[in-house]
Amino acid sequence: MLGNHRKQFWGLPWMFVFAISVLLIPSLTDTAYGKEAFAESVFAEEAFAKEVSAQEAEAAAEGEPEVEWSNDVFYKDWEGNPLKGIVSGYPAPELEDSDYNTYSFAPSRIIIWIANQQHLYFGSFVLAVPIFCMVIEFIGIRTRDSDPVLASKYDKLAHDLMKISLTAYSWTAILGGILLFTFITLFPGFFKYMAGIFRPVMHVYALMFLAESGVLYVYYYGWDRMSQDPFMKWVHCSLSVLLNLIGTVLMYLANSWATFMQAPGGIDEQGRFLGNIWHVIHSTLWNPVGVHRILGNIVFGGGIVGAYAAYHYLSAKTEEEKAHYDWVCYVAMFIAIFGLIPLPFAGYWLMKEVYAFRQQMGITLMGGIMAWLFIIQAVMIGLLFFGANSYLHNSMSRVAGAHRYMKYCKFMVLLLIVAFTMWMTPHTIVMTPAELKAMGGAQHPIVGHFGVMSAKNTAVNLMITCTILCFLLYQKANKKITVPWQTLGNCCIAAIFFWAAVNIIFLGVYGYFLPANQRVGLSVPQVSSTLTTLFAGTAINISMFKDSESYGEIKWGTQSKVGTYAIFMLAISFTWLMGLMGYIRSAVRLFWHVTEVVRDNSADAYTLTIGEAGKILTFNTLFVWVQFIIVFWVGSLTGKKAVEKKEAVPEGVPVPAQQQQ
Amino acid sequence: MLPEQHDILWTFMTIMLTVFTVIAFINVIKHCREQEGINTKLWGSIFGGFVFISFLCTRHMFTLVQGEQLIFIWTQVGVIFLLLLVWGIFFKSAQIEDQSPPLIRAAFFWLVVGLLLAGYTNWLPQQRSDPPPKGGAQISGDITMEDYAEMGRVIVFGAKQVAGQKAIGKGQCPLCHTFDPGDNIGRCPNLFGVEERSHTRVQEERYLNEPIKVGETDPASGIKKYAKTGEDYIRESLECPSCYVVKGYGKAGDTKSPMPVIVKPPISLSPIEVNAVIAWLQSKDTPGDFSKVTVPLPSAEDSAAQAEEAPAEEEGDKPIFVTGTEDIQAMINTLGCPLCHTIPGVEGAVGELGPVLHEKTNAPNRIADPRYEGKATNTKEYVRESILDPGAYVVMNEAEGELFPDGVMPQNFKNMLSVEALDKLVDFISNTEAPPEEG
Amino acid sequence: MKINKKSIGLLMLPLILLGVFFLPSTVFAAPQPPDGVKKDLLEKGKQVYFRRCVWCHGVEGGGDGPSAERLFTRPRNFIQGTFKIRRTDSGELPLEADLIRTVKNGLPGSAMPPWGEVLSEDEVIAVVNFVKTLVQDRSFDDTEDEEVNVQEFGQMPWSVDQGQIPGQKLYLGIPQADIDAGREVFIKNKCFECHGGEGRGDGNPTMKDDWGFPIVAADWQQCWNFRGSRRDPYNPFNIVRTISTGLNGTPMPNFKEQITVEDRWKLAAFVNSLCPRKKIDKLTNKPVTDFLISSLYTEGEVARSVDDPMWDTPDHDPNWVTKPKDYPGTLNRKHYIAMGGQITRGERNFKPKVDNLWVSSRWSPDEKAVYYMVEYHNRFLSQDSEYKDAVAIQWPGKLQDLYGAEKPYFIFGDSKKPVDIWKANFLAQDYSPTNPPNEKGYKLDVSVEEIVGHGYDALTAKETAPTVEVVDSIFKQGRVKILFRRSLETENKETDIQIPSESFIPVSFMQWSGRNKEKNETMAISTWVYTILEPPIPDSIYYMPPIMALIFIGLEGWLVWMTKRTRKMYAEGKAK
Amino acid sequence: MNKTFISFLVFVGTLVGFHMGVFPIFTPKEPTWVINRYVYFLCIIATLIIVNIVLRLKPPISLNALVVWSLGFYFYKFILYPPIPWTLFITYMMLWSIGTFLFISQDEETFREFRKPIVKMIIGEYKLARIVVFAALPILVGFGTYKALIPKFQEPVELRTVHPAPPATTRVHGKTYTLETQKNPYRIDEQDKYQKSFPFLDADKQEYMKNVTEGGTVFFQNCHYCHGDQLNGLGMFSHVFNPTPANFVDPGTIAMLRESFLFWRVSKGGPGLPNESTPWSSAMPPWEEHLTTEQIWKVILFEYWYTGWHPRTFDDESSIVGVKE
Repeated sequence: MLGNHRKQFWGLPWMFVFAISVLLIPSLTDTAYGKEAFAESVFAEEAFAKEVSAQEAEAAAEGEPEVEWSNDVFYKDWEGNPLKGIVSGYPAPELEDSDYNTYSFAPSRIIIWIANQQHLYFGSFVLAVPIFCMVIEFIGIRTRDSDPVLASKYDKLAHDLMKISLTAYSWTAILGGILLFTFITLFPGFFKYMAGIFRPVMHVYALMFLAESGVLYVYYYGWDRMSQDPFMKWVHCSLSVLLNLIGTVLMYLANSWATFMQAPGGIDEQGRFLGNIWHVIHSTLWNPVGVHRILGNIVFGGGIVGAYAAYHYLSAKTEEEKAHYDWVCYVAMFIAIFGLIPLPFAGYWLMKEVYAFRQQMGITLMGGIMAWLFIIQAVMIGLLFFGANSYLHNSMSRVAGAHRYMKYCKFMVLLLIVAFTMWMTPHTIVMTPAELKAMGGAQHPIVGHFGVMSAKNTAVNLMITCTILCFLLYQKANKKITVPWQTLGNCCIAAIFFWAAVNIIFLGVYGYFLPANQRVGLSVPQVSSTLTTLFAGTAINISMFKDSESYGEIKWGTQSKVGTYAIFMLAISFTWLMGLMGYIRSAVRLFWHVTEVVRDNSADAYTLTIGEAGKILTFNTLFVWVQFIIVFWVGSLTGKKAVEKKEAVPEGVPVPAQQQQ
Repeated sequence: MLPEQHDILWTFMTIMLTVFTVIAFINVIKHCREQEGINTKLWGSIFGGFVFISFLCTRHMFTLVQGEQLIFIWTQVGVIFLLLLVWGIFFKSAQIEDQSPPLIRAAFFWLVVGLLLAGYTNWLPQQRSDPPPKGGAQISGDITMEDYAEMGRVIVFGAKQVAGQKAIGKGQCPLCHTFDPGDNIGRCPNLFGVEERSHTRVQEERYLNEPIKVGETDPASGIKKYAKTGEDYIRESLECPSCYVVKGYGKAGDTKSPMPVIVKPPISLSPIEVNAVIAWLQSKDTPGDFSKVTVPLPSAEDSAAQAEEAPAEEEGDKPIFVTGTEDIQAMINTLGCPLCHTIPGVEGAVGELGPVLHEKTNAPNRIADPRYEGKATNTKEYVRESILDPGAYVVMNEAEGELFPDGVMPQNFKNMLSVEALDKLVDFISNTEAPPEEG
Repeated sequence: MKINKKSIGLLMLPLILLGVFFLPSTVFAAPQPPDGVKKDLLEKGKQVYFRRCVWCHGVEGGGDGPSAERLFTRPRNFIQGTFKIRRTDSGELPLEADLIRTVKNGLPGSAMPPWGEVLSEDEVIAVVNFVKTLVQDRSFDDTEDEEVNVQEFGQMPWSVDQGQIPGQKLYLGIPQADIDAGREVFIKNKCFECHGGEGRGDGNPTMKDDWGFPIVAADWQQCWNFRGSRRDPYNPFNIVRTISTGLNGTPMPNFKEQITVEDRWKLAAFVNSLCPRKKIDKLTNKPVTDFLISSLYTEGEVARSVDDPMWDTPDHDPNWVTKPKDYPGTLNRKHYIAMGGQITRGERNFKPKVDNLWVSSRWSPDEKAVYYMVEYHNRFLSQDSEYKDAVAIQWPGKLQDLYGAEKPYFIFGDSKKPVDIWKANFLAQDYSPTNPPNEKGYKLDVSVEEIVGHGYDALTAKETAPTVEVVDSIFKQGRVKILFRRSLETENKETDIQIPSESFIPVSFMQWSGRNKEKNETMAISTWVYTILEPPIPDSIYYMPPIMALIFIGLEGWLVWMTKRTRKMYAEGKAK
Repeated sequence: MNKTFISFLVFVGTLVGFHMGVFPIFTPKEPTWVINRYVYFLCIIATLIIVNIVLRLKPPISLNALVVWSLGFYFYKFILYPPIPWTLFITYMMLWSIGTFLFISQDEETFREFRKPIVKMIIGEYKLARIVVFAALPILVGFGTYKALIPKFQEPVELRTVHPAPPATTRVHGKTYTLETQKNPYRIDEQDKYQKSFPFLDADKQEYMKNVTEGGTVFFQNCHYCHGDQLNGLGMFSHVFNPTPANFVDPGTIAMLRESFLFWRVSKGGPGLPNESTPWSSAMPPWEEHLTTEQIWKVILFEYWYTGWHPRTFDDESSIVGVKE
């Protein structure tokens, strides 16, 4: 029975690994595949453009009214010349004071930021939770034959989450409305311009929203009815896939506004629309931002569900409840951490695209005024890894047999701290002039080396590897391995980790001896080392569990308080970090509404200090969680009834197996 | 954020603290109802009082701004501490053994973590980045000649120069003049090589005597003809176009220039701006070499003195736009119509580059002209069409016996006019007719 | 106590090693041929020379590389074979080891950097040998006409253990009697003729080196600028060596015959005692700049005379060396402000005559005024009223408009952010550089200019009534002291800085040496440092600590109560 | 208890003994492989571990935590050299404290064990300890308050961005340069080929070395006062200025930048910097006032030749070069 669950359960990471690799393919094969595909489309467009220009020349010869052509700001044809398009919009306005409205109590830019961020948080919530539901429901269906009790437990969890999602969905719509009104009222001139360009997208967006609602209602209200029949259950499950698809499309459409503002395409230098809406939508950052957000949403969803479960765990009255919520915590964390691991790589892709778009923008981010925000981001990432590891360590203690591995925990903590110290050392150190003199220059001869990219890559890869190792140990904790090749297997795992670490460190050190442009290339083998430990290590580890014996069961419901608070920590860090990254991405436009096309001429065009931004971020975080609490509370209003009903059922239901572990 | 603005986080905190007092109140009431023998009225009113005080605090918060808010919130935190103390006494006296609910503990944890993060960001050194000044490079030191000539260029062409399009700045020069070798629209002299010409020109016999002599005052601009140097000549040409008229470009036997006086409305360049234009004219043919520029750089006092006179110096960047709320005179002046047209009823509108606007009488004739291919059927439509699409019908210049040049009139009036403004303008122009003595 | 002794013993260890180091010199006291050129190293040496050295010393080694014209002291001309830092007798060629040491350690106070940190040992030896071949007038291989006598300097006769500074020896604690004896030697040998009465090198303004370039005597109060003093600037040995060997090519003779070795050490002790002890930045071999000038809170009136005990400050850095006597009032300190040539804008000054200022400050709330005393060493003042000597304090003009770390441009401000400059121009009365040392010093004719700067070429004198005054000033034995005073607030809020107390105010300094024809932007300048008007010790210091302690005791009680309660609840199963 | 106390004494004794006795020996002027401060630190740790193992002390987790935390403190305070700025110190200590916390809270048992002595102390099982601690803490707090109230000033910290984002274009001597694409016109050949050539000597024979020589001449007439004869930012005037002049030998400066970036920085100097890079205190002259464009490019060429660094290029550029060769 035990082995069976394991198999089912471990399908989950594999699905994730698969999904992530699919998402990562475009970034890894970016140079080869991307360029060709791009070239093809460009060729086609170029041919079209030539044809058109030939027509144009003819027309001109005949004296027909001429069509105005202009150069695209971003898209280039295969020879590197700007793509041409027919001007079909108005030039970007030079905004004046009359194009802005303000409230006296707070700058408009902050108000719109808050409105935007709140909407985004909820957007992430309603996008992430269906992904969760989909995965959990799918697992539930697969488990049904082997363990109906567990299956119903999964199913119930998915249903419960969906219920909350439903409330959150309407909440999101309200916040979206608020955002829209804020935008229109505070930035009418700018909104007019954006609306002029994105006109068709807005309608599609609205229609998609309608479709999303429809599917959502059918999915939720049809839950009980459709779960009667196995076939209908599959249909139901595929509805969830559809739901997620629509949700993703929605998110991508919404992203196109943001990415257009940051790195516009499809318009000319004056900001005139060149007639191709697809160009406007899929400007250069569209894909990386989208991928980054999907992963981020998964992590965020995990954080929310984790915190929700952790809270219920703390307030649980009965042992059963405790065991249940402990288990939910675990599932949520598991999903969140697996989303977290590839997240930095998606981030690298995004940064690469930013650099490719405008080097200045990249430098502003990494070395200019935004650089300190990245230090703060480093702190947050560190908190996430600390939280995740702390949770894992604490979780281990409730697994029988884990004490074999517990003694290694402290070394892993040491490694984490050392790596994190490297990761957090800023390139530009804040110091007094006297300290500067004492140090003999702006670069410290020792810790100064940690300030550059090589060290950072090394550090983050080591941290990830360490977390993976921790996971593997957790998996093994209560297994008595019986396969004949266990020594070999263990050696293999040890070797993989050892060589990965050696490789990562070696490449990190080697990077100092290379010119900067070649150094960038080293991150690829470093990342692949890390991913190897993830894939190969997990694979070997799982295959060793065949016919393994157990040291004992997992004592669900005995999670320590530190572990529980670690989950709170993770949730709040995710939320804060999400806000921070959003702020960085958006603020790097500095005083532009649309980079280098529409200038922000309002009084609020300055970039905030870190401290002011930090306060707003904290506000956003706390505020959104207050709303989440309200949403959960609203969700629990109906839930209570169900529980009461359930209590009436005689205690015939056996305790779920997973709970017994 | 400005110091006089509100800090949202602190306001939020006060609201949350008030919510906390409410939670405490509910908790106390709950206990009172569950347990016998507690003085419900006493405890209820005490905690109700806390709620009330907290609420007052919250209300008060909205009138404060940043620094005060931070101080204020500490006093409120003091109130909360007092509440906690009283709450503890309540539990003790009622002998209730209860732990704080997880919600409170979790919220406390969250608050602390969130505030620590905000604190961390405030612990780092702060730096605010202001946007660079509008329209051009950042000048942190003094203005250089290069910047100054660039300012002149902006006055001529506008800040946004777009290839393949005739960009027109505040000076509106490109309406008539051209600046590249071989490029001539035939209305006004090509200004390529004007720097070289300016030096020789002032020596010319014709300059010294025609149409007026050096030292005499030009009646149109009221300026005494004075040029001795190249710089003087260029400035004089801007301020007193009729002091010297290049052969073939004037009216009345090349004695009267069609060019408007550039220091007067509607263009009204300031002396600094005029100098900037001169600097640009003198340096434009030798990019990067400013040795030929003779105008002095403006000092801070100059611009300060000028700022008092003419507050809006940056207008060069702003696109011209009329909303229709202005009176018709101002509107027409803003749009620059008087530069080219003679419009009865508008003071100073005696331009001769374009047709005289006697549209009440002319328009019907124009529509009836066999050359006319536009869509207008009545005067108003015709006027509207002529404004928005000047090329639809090109009027014959009766005096010269040829068509007025096409393409001189700006094509972009549609971007400069609001709907009301257009209506107003059309109404006005449709009713223009020759003054009585002529008619 | 025990531990202290132990560490003293450890300090002694290097000293003993030092003694051992000098042992060989006593062994090879007899005349010997100069160290010949190692031919096999020449190719390598040439490579190093033409990559590293040629820029200053020139292709032929004539000290005429591209940078030579703009350097004071000029780079060494190798052709005649004169080298300053040796252990051989005056006029003789140096040992190879001397040259190696010079190349490795560089020459403080000049542009010669320490090459030992860049070049390997082999490269240094190679380049030294190559340099030997650049000597044309003499030859290191000439064993017939050339001989070298390696001098012996004896051992430092004192143990020096006072003053502790991490990683740096201060050589304090030489008995006062020996220092006084050294002073006698100083007077007897007329060192003051060149080095001035107080050793600031202000004796003789007309000296020239062997090539006819002007040269000045060393300022003994800035021993970190002594050639050959790198890494150990306070070591009296540097001085003994120079007295013993002289400096070839300069007017500095050797005193090998005139002064016994013992007396040379005593003289060195005297010279050494003049040099203020500061923390020396290892990289640049200069004292570490004080970036904060704290203005001392003074009750009542501040003394308006530079000689007043109120303006006494200890020579040595009070952080490292305990004050030798009690000063009236609270101990003030003088802050070291490094100065460099203004080589940024306009007419640049590559050869500034002054490379540091000492600034001390007091302020009085009763007077509502602040005082800044600026003192600096300048060997000779100007007599030319067109090129007056001057020193200025520069402030941001509009402090209230600055956000965060923002400041005006440090050279006369910029167009947006003006600076407020208090400039004191002065000429000394009855002064001539060739006068004998004057112990009373010279009175100065000071005129104060208040300037608003919007850039180095946009300076305007203020038209408002003068607010800054120089209340006292003196030029004495090569040292200028100027005491500025200004009220904290003035009526002209537009261009005058309004000085708040208890907040950090950027400030920088400028100095013009008239004799060096410095004027306008040709000057020496410091970077922005901060000054702060220190508040008095608040009254709350008497009652706040007990209050905090009481609150904490309350917290402790609460903690005990809470813990007991929780444990009870756990015991009774009411909490989990 | 007894053993715990011994263990505690061993720790304190070792640390004090090492710091007073051994530390000066291990911090000589010239660090060597064996005798340096980091080896010294490892020695302390080794000594502690060995003594504890030999004496079979098995210190409890709370003492371990104390030891771990203080060793971290000791490392950052005394061992790491040159001393790190206090902002960094606080950051590192924060991390180290988090790490210590993770160490003690890795599972519930260790956490409980860690808390046990504290709780016992609070509820009065360890009476003496409670008296000592409860008396000492308020005194410490009072003393801390006293310390905090004494006016004491340190110059404020300043943040400075060393390599700010360059503008898209820059105008030098009337010509506009697009930094994204601008290359050094004098970079006519791969500089590595000239590492064995010499300025002045080969200037007649090789075009490249001629430019390097001219660049070097300009450098040594104008730049070395700050950036130093060794290009390490330690020129004669370097100690005066803050920010200190850039060290070109450091791999973090010109080795990471493109020549066009240098061109911008050299031409526009300190006043051309954005605010985050403190334009008001940079002593870098806007060299366009003193030098010609050609001279600026040659100086840049010289700086790369002299230090041996290669200017940063971009992937596309290098791949194009690769194709050509």
